[in-house]
Amino acid sequence: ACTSNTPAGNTSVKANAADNAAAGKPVTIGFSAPAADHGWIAAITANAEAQAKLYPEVTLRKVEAGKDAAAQAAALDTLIAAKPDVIVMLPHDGKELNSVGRKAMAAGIPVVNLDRAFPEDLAYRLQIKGDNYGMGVAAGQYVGAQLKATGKTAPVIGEIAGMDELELTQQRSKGFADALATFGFKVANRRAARFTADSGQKEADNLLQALPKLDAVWNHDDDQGIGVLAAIAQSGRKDFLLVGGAGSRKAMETIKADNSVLKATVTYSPSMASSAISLARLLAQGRGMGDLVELQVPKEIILAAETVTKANVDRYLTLGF
Amino acid sequence: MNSPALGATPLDQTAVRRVTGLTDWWRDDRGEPVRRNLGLVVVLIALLGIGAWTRPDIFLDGDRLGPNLFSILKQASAIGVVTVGMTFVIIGGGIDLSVGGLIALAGVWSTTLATQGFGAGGIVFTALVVGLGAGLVNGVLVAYGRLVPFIATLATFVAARGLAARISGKQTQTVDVAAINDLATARYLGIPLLIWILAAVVLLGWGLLNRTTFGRRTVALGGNAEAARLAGIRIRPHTVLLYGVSGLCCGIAALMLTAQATSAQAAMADMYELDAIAAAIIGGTLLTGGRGTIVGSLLGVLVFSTITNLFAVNNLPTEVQNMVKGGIIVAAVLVQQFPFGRLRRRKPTS
Amino acid sequence: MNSPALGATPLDQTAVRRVTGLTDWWRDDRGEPVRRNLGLVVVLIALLGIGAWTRPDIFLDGDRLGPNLFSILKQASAIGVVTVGMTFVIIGGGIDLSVGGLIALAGVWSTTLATQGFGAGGIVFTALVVGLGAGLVNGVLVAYGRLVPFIATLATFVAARGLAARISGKQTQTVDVAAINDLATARYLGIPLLIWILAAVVLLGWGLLNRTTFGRRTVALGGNAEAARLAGIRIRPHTVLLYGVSGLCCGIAALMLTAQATSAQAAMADMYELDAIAAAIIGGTLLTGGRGTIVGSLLGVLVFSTITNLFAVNNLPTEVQNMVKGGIIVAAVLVQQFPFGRLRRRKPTS
Amino acid sequence: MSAAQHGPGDRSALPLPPDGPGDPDGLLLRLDGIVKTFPGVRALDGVSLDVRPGEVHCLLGQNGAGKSTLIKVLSGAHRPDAGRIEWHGRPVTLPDPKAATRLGIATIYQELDLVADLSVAENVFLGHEPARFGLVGRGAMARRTREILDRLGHGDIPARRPVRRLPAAGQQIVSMARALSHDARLLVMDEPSAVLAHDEVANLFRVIRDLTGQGIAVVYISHRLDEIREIGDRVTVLKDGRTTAANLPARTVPVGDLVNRMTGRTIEYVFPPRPAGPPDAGAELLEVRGLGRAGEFADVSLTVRAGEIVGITGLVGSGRSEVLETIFGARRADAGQITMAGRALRPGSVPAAVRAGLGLAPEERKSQALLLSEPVDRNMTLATFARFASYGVTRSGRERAAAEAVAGRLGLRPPGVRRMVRTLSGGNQQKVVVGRWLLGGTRVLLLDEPTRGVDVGARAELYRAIRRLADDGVGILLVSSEVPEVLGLADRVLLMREGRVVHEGPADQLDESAVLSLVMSGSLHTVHPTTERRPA
Ligand SMILES: Nc1ncnc2c1ncn2[C@@H]1O[C@H](COP(=O)(O)OP(=O)(O)OP(=O)(O)O)[C@@H](O)[C@H]1O
Ligand SMILES: Nc1ncnc2c1ncn2[C@@H]1O[C@H](COP(=O)(O)OP(=O)(O)OP(=O)(O)O)[C@@H](O)[C@H]1O
Ligand SMILES: O[C@@H]1[C@@H](O)[C@H](O)OC[C@H]1O
Ligand SMILES: [Mg+2]
Ligand SMILES: [Mg+2]
Repeated sequence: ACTSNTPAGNTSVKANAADNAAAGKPVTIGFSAPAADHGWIAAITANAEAQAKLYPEVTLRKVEAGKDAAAQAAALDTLIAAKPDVIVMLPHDGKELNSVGRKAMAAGIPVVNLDRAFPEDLAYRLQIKGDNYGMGVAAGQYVGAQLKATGKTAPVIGEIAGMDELELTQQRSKGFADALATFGFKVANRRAARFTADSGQKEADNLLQALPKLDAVWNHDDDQGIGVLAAIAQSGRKDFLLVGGAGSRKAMETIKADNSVLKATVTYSPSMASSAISLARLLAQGRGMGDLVELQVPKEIILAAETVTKANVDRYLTLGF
Repeated sequence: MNSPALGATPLDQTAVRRVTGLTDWWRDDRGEPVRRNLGLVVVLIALLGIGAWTRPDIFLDGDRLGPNLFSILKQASAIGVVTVGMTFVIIGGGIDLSVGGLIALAGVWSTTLATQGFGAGGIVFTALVVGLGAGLVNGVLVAYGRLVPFIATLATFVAARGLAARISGKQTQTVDVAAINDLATARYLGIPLLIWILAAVVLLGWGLLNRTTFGRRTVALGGNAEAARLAGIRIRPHTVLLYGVSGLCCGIAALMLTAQATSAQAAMADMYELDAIAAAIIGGTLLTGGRGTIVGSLLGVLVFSTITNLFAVNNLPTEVQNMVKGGIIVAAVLVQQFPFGRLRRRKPTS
Repeated sequence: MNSPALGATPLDQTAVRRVTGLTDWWRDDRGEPVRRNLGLVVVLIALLGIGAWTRPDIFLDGDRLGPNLFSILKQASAIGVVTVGMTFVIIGGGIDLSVGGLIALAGVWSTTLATQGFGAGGIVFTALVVGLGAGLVNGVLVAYGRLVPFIATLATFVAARGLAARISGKQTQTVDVAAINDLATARYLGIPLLIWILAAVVLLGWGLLNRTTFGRRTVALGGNAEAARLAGIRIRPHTVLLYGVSGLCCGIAALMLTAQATSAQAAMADMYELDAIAAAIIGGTLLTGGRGTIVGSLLGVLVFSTITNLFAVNNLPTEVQNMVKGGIIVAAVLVQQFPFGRLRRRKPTS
Repeated sequence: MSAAQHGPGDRSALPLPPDGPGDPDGLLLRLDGIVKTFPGVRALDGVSLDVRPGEVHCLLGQNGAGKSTLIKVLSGAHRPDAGRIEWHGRPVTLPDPKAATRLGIATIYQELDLVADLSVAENVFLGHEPARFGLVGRGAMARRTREILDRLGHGDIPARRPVRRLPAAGQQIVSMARALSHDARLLVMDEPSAVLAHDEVANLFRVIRDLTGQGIAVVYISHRLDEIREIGDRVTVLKDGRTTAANLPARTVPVGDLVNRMTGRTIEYVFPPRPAGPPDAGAELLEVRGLGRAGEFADVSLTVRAGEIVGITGLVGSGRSEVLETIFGARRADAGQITMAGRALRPGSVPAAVRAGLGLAPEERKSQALLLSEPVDRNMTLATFARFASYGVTRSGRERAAAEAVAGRLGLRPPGVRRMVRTLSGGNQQKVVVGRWLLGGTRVLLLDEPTRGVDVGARAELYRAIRRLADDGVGILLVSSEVPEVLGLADRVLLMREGRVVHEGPADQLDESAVLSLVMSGSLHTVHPTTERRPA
């Protein structure tokens, strides 16, 4: 500690945020995300491009990730060879592409990793994740609270997950189950769809057959939710409540309209891509985040999964994809 | 008679007809498709039995059984239509790997905002035309480009999915034309329209295959292309038409799926090629062509969608589903073979 | 003029050999596989040409061309190994839809914490044994269960993926055994180990098919199973072995993929069945069996991975990639046929 | 069912219009300078042929001479590279089969070209089904099919049965019916009698006479010279793709003359001399006791000694092939036992039989014996390549040499053994099937219709080869529908009827008529529902 008696001396505070908007040195950002097979991924790429356009000094080099981890790895190899100032990527699978992350870092290119986590710290400079477990928790808490409120003691709860082979799907389901458990509730039937509307419709239809009586359903992904809602409408059943996931604009509009069983959705916003681009820019320019005291961008950011309901939907509409 | 009988002997015609006529017919080749199909019927009944045993509350309760059966049939409807088309192609000696892509293309193309502007008519028209058109492209590539069907249709498959993604901008296109979405809910005589459509396509397919020159020539083409050629059948145009039929079925299926999901997207109808081929083959269609039945294909589809339903109502986890599914498929085929196994002197590699 | 080719006396026999021998061989069917393969070589060169033209900075710059070619070959390595096995099965008159599932099963099983405990040896051993074992199961189902190969291997496919998911608890299992991960980086004589492995498998496969009784039996089996049977070939055991070979290749491929991804999971090797079959067929293997070459299959694999690489370095949007890919596949096959197309009077349905 | 009755469907019964205008010499068809080359082969090298209305014009030539190619040109299946075709004196082109049919040319091809899974009727009318708006008139089709089958003396073949269920001979009848279903002026028959036994041939000839009586011309191909004498009017001889003699009088021209023009040599049916010494000299190799299979044959007992040729003949469908296939383990016997050199054979196992030294040249070359897209040598060594190999590594060089030797002996043409079997003529394919078992290592050889479609010269050679094998101590069991062949070649003869052996005795104590009366008395009444006979 310093011996001076002036109080504020050794506390690090920062009055006015440094203006991150001010243009800095030109930056090339390499970007790679899996081929969009559904809305959410499409939104990731779209957001990244849009955000990059906001900065005149930023040029975005997009490399297509191809159909699987191997293809993406190869694509990233060529990207690394081109030596951009920073790389933003959403890996097919965090564990499978971990080594590529390390490679880039070793080549002196800071890596910003999105959504699907790398196991090793050495593989990234900054990691921005949605909170998959938290997403499930949020859904579970909302459902639990609602059903408790209506005095249900042993409610019948269904779940329509996303692609079952993705780890994030497992994390989401775990969060959901754990949260429900705190109410003494459990999932009666869980179907896994494939993030597409037609698979959502099919699995929802199956679920409705399996559970003649139903109190609540959580659907992991609003894109496949289009099909889920369709199936429910077609069955003519209204006797339960539906919670969505990820937070698409369409879902939010439906919640706002409040004319269906869909009462809420828990966010897992592709806006993380926009943030990733702006932070990547700062990283490349060696600048910190305006409102943080630190001189550098932090190492990890986990977005909170928020629960969007009719009450707060207006604030979130803009984030909907 | 002055010469040895080469088809059947007097004995065979009279006494045998009367005495062993049935068993005879039964054991001989004319009985064969029926035998296979009966095998599948048995399998179906067994599956429903499992349902009744595991979920009596659904399978033994009239009010619930009905809806559940309907949902099995509705889920079988789109893939069923595709399988009918696939059956024609395979019997004709080809294969169509492009169906999933064609459905996506037809579905997406017919639900762009522009198309939706023309209303239900425009959507239906577009879906059918796109499906048929793409199917004909397959046919031309195979018949005139001399491409192996497997490769030709694989190529159109990737191309079609790509084009679909391009058109939709990778977005899920929701349908706002009520008339279309209603297809999924409408009923006639209490039976869902989707099921009627399936029934109609199966019936037409059956007639086309068994009662028309087109159908009989399709069997000839797949059974012995050289014989067909020497009989003056114009193989190439016929081949083009075969793939056209399959494409048209994809167009119809696209509409059925779009209506159910009230939306279309480039990734829709995932794995349909595999499901359709598998259903046809389990239904007794010979992958090498020249042999197959529409009814068998239908039964094949029903077996698969019943299995899915059983898994759902019993809440099996995905991975267990798969493990069990593998077993059931094997069992199903064995059941088909069992009673007559001895008679079917078929080379192991067939 | 007097046609020597029909001459009977030994004298003009030799004359024929000398005069028409080569062109004859070249033009008639025996030359066909070689012609096809040459066609594919042309296609490959053309693709590299496109590379040089679109990305001279990579394809014309020695320092970067090398690594890029290596990355093409490395990507071809695992699927290449699988395709060799697939080629045997198809030539033998069968088909193996299970490869993707078998790879996943072998990959996951060999990378459980338990197995990793036994170190590199344990992992390699497990992968190979699991692959081989599962392959033999396929063979038994086909040869003795009399299941159509398409159905039998489809069943094991879903079952294997399910079991893999079960074992891995749907987690991606990371590998901490350095020796394994090193497989992906190790080099001999400057050439990546993965490429050596591919080369070795291709060489062995070629020898097995063309220089051993096993290979001859395989061709006979696929060409005319009944004739093979009446020639005293024990077709069932042989069928079992065929699928065993394919399974073993899957085990090897599983190791190669695991090393590259430093991890294994139930969903790995997605679509490998389709890629392998497509590569084999584009390489000239007859889907109906009895004909095919290992070299052709290898070339088929290389064509596909080169295409992928071109897309990557030019970073075309995926949907465009697919659209173009479809076109390239068609073009590739047409190129193969072009120079001699007139001669190949092959029934459109073949 | 006499040839007299003609139903309404039988339009070929209507009187012919007078020969078309502009053909002075009353020719129906004239071919001139027809050339057709295949990769590496000049199949037709300037062939000429003219056919008069109402005649039976026989085409004669060695295997590979070009007969089938010629008729494929005639039927629009092959396009000639050069040459002129005149129909009723007018030049025509035949771009495709339809064109030929439209002119009134109908063809029975050498290789059965039927669709296994279509019914008899559907095969007969394939391509010209009676239909309204694409809907097949099944009733009419079945009716007209029955009418045609009746004319062929086979009203017993059910019109709705899949042809797969018919025996080879039955299928041959169906392809004849198909040819008759067209309103033909010219009927081309490529070795129709090859799969027919004696009585069936008589039947065929009745039909042919009936047709020619109506002014319909017939081009008839066969390797059986006696047939040509019996049914033919004029003969044209092909050799190496060229016409070496045209329009010879079929009944009077000396046989030696024909053979000479075909082969350039002067052999006839010459059966190699039987060895002196008592026939039962050799040791018993194959012994069959009370062999039987439900519905096919019963209580068949026979022995084959080393160096002995045992012949079996009988009507089509008398069960001969079944017997051979059962001895060979390709079918499992219901009764009886089989021993090789005193050791019992494992029933129903071909590998066991092969290991014990048995070999079978099956009846249907395409479906049972050949790898059509593999070269000749690979086909010849199909049963023996393992023996050439060492430690599982094949020795292609040696195999080829061995194959070339056999090919030379059987006069395969073209002689090269690297040629794909598919491109060989029918008879040459048959040589490959038999040749496979001449490579040695076989102790008892089962031959089922070994000379089917093989030309006179090659036949003699084949007979000699078989006898040579016997002299080397191999036992031979020979099934043939050609009685003279059995009588001439075999030491001992078994006659089968309706799946039973009705006579056994030394060949030299039988003559053809005796055999026929033994075999024909009563006719075949067996159905074998389980045997699938796929069309070649
Ligand atoms: N598709 C083909 N490709 C190559 N060569 C062929 C083809 N068809 C026939 N040939 C050759 O043409 C020649 C004539 O064959 P063709 O079948 O006409 O003989 P053939 O007189 O009918 O003999 P057989 O009496 O054995 O039937 C033979 O050398 C044969 O190998
Ligand atoms: N008249 C018939 N009715 C029904 N099936 C028959 C008849 N004739 C023959 N077959 C079938 O065709 C086969 C021909 O009989 P098989 O070949 O065994 O006797 P074969 O004496 O060898 O006659 P082929 O000379 O035709 O071989 C029989 O096995 C049977 O399946
Ligand atoms: O693809 C996934 C998306 O669909 C889901 O909703 O959120 C996580 C993403 O990885
Ligand atoms: Mg011929
Ligand atoms: Mg026979």
